[in-house]
Amino acid sequence: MTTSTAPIAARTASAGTLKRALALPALLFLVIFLFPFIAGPHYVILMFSAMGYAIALLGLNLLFGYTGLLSLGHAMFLAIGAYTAGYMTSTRITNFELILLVAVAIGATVAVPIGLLCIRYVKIYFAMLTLAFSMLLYSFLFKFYHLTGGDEGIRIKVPTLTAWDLSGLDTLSVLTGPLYYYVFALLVLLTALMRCLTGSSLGLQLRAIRENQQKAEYLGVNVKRYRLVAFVIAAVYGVLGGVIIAIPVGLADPTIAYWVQSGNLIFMLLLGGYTNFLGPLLGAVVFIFFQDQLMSFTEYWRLTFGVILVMIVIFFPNGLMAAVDRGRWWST
Amino acid sequence: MSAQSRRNFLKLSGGAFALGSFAGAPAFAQSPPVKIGVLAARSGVLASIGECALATVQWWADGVNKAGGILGRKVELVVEEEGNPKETAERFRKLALRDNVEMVTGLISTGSGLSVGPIAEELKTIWMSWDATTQKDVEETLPNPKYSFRSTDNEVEGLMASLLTVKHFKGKIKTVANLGTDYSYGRNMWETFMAMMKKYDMGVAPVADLWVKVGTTDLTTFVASLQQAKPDLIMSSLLFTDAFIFVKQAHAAGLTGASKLVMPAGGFQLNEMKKQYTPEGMILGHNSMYFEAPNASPLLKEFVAYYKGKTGLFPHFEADRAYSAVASWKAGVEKAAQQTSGKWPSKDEIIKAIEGISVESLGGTFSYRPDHIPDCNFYMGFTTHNNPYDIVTISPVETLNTRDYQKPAGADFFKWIQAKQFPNLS
Amino acid sequence: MLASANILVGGVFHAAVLFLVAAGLQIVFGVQKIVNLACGSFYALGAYFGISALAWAAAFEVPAIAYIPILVGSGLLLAIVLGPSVERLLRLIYDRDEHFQILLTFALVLIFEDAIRLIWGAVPLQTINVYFAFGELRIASDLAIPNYNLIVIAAAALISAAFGWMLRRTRFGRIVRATAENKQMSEALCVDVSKVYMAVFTLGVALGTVGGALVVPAGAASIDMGVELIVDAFAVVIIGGLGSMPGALIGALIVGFVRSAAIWLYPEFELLAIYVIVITVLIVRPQGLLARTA
Amino acid sequence: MTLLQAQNVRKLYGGFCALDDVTLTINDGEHVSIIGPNGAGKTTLVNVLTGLVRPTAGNVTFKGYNVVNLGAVRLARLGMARSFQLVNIFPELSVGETIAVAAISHLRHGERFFSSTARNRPVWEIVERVGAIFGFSGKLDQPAKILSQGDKKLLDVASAFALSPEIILLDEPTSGVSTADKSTIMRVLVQAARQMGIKAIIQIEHDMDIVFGYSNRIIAVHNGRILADGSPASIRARADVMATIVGRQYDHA
Repeated sequence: MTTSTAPIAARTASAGTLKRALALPALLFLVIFLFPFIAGPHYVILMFSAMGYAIALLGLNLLFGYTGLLSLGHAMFLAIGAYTAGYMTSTRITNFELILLVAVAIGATVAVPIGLLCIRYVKIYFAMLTLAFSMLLYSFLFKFYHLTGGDEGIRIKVPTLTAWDLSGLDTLSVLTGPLYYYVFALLVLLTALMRCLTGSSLGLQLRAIRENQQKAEYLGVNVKRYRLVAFVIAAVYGVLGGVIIAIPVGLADPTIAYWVQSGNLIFMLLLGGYTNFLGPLLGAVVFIFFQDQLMSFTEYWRLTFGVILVMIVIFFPNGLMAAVDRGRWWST
Repeated sequence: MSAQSRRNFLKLSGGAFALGSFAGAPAFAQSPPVKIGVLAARSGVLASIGECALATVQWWADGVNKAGGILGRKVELVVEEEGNPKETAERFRKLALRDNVEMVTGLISTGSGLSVGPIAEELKTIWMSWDATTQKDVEETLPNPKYSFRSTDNEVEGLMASLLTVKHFKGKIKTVANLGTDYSYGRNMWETFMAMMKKYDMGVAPVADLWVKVGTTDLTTFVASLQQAKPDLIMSSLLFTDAFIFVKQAHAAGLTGASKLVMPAGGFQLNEMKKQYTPEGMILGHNSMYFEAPNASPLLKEFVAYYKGKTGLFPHFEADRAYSAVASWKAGVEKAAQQTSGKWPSKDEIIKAIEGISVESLGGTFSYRPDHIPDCNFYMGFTTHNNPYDIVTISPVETLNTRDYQKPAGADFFKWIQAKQFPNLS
Repeated sequence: MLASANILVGGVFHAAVLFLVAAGLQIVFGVQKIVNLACGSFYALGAYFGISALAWAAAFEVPAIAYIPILVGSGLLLAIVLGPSVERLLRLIYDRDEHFQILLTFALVLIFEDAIRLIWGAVPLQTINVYFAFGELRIASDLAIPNYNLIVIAAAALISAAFGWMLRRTRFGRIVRATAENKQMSEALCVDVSKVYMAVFTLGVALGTVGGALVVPAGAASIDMGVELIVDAFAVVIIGGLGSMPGALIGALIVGFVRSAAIWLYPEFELLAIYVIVITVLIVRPQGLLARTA
Repeated sequence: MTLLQAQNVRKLYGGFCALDDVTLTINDGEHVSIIGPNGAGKTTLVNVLTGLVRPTAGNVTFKGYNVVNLGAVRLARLGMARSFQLVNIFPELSVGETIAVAAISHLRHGERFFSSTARNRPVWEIVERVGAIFGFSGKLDQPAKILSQGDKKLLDVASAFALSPEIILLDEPTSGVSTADKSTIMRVLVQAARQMGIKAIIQIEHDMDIVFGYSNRIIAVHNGRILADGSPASIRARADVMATIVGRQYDHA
């Protein structure tokens, strides 16, 4: 029985090819890491929220890229993260780790029942059901102002870190200093975790479900369970992203959960390249900075984005990463 | 000339002015232009308000530049968009940190105000708000702001409408209904109205409490529900498009004949209150600027003519809020410059100068209290058809100054209402 | 009691408006399995274009009778221009995964929102005399139903009936239903499917634009209409059943009445009520009340 | 030892009776061919036996469990695999990955979220072994969608085998393949069955050379009823069965 070559390139790759595979992410993370030293405070805070979006998109791509489920309501988890941060900081619990933990707990408890309902459907029904749930949350946040502050939302104070005493610093230096690097560490950790998950049997089985649900079932893949696992993981990443995105804004309000925001999340994913593990990271960073420049350049920036999205959907479905990463090292 | 090309014109003219090539334009000293950040809404429900306020600020800037700028420096506007709170916070930081503007003016929605207030303090950038307050419902979330100068409490519209209701309908109405805009503003208005009804023991009972989401275009069901309730008086805090669609559909269903209407909210809908469907004798508010104020200043007359010429519409109070914000800042700079013998004053000096300053704005005098909240005139009255336009105007015009009708710094609003002896309207 | 009749008519009127928006979404999905997120934007474009058409016609002192034909005509004209061009765009990705078709229509929502502001400006527009030109049905001294509302209801009913008739009785209707049922088979029977898709998509757009033009005299046209209406349209087609025209009508009636009842009985619950129904339907009977088993 | 048991199974589609009172047992070591004209109920029988279709009456048990309530996932885990008449593969996944999916289920590594599949030795041993048996050794990296139609069908079957099931149901595994290759495929299937320790094969087959060449038991199905069930020799001897099934006297060359 002849020993075959590596069935998956990364399995026993020679040093050369492995180095090339890691060059891309290393460059991206290096740029983000050095950013506070090379860019002005405005751009650093933009990168701060770009990291939040990157985390949310990593989760969303587990659903869209790996499991083939288009969620048009993922912004509801951004809102859950933001409101958790709002409630906790306004009751003087500002410890960042605690906020993240509570947000993850709430995100998961909300995601399981919604997930159980949504994963029974695919394609258009899944998209419409997730949109319906996110608009249900939007209406709830808007209408029950006694609980949620209605259109005024809830103020979010800058969180504190257990290890780092931030009391001496003003908000700007916190956002561009310690908290920036804390979120950066979180991003690296969550990227590695997602890389591990997608490289594990979960990743392979999700892709099998995406490709052919009936065949996967007959090969013993528990489609319902793994879709739910993917949905909850995507939700938790979305909630973490939501907390991070909301901190520089300082306010949690219903517009975070509006359906157009979910549409923008998918736009970012396509821009970066959903068929690529690093697509979400690149998509978030490019979208945030391009939007910042575009909004100053023209008041009709939505029109420009619409045209760009049309071009991507028709001509560059695999987004920027496809153009950059020839070797399909990181393809989902 | 769309806003985009206007901005290019300003940039272009900046260069031209510096070269003094325009005949008659004052040659500015070599000092750099003073950059003012403008956050104007461009999309969604607030878009037309943002454009009106932006046009006013640009008119003001052109005028200032023609008259030699501020302390010899030419005014240059850096325009950004007020979107949802996240976008607005980012645009504010961009203006403050990248364009390092001298001052940022703008903002209409409460959500953006609550998010930008703390950021202005954090970045030590003067923010002259148009209409966004930093209060949640009625209590202040930014107690003693240093860099933020926010706008008048909109509850004044509710107080004035209530006082007019007491003055004209005491003993004539038994039942009232609320058709509120589902917005913090709407809640404050209804609570203020009912508190005032109790204070002046009008003995009225609410028979309907309806809330309309901003942007609703089909209000027939709300009209039908109000007809079911048969209230003597309808207090409606509806804003923008909802306001005139309601009046139009109410007229079509015969509601405006049966119940008295109170619509305290000013706004661009004044151009759409057509005589065809807007009844006479309806209480209509114009907030801090009425385009046909009885003792209109030459400034107001000049602006109304300019604005009507350019857009074919009458300007509404947001123009006054925008004008007063930038004019007060300019006055503050010039007043502070007297102490620093003409040198450009520091931010702290400007802030101290603005506190307590009075400025001639479109709707009358604007004066900033020490707690950075301005006092100004408010205009309200009963609608009438006898005017040369196709829209209703108000006459007689009741005017009040918010000095006596705005809660003092840090006061609890509802306790203050109970205690306060409001001077009765003229 | 009479006033509650007015609430009922209000509910039916709202249902008629929702049906006109949702019908376009329904026919396109029924045949091409594409969910057109931009159906609300077509409705808004129809409203704005209808106002321009009336303003243009006003220059010729057109009699009141001509208002409705002008509005419907403007809607159809706009659809004939927009429909084919957008469909040709979509055609480029028919072979691709249906997620991409939804995302293309999302791009259209962004484009149309700014395009409306570019062409018609940010200030909301309205037509004045049309709404009152048809008098009213006076039920009581202070209670009347504007005839224009009844016209809109009648128009919606007419369109729904015409649609039903077209689908069942005409040759084109049979071809459309065949293509909806099995695209390959109808292609095999030499049906030019690309022409059918072009016609059906244009028809879907026409439903939106004509609907927008017809309803705008009762209200006004504002730039955020397109984004808001898509959510109501979704609710209607999910409840009624994706792809079924009678389902769109039933769904619209349900949403219309629930909204009216909620406004009168318990306003806080108004917005939530619709989404709760949507989610219940999706759980209990995912293919919607009337669609054939999906 | 009985592996699979069908008890008075009936299946009605509206008025049409697809299966009429079918009772049969599949035992260890059997290679069963199910033959019969089109529309006789062969595929319905396999679908009922594999839990894809719920019988109108009667039940099917596999290792003591009622097949219908189990569902495909638990059935696969219990050791029942099947391939499909229409090719069923994962287009974007590579050949190796397709087989790995089955291997993961077999080894119960489905929940190992934190260990990399690429470095999972046991999985890749199965992949390489099954790959070698089915001749995919050189193509393990290729995405399934670029394989030839025959290879795709073979991959579908190979992935079923990789589950190392006890019983495997094949729906015309050699259809659409040239007669020359049919026997090579059958040899591969039988060899794979032996190597993977598969106890019983059930095969829907039309090609009489294959039926009589490889199976040790034949079930003839006609109009939803079992016409005959026995060894190849006994079936060939029954002229009536051969007439209805094959339409002429079949003399084995």
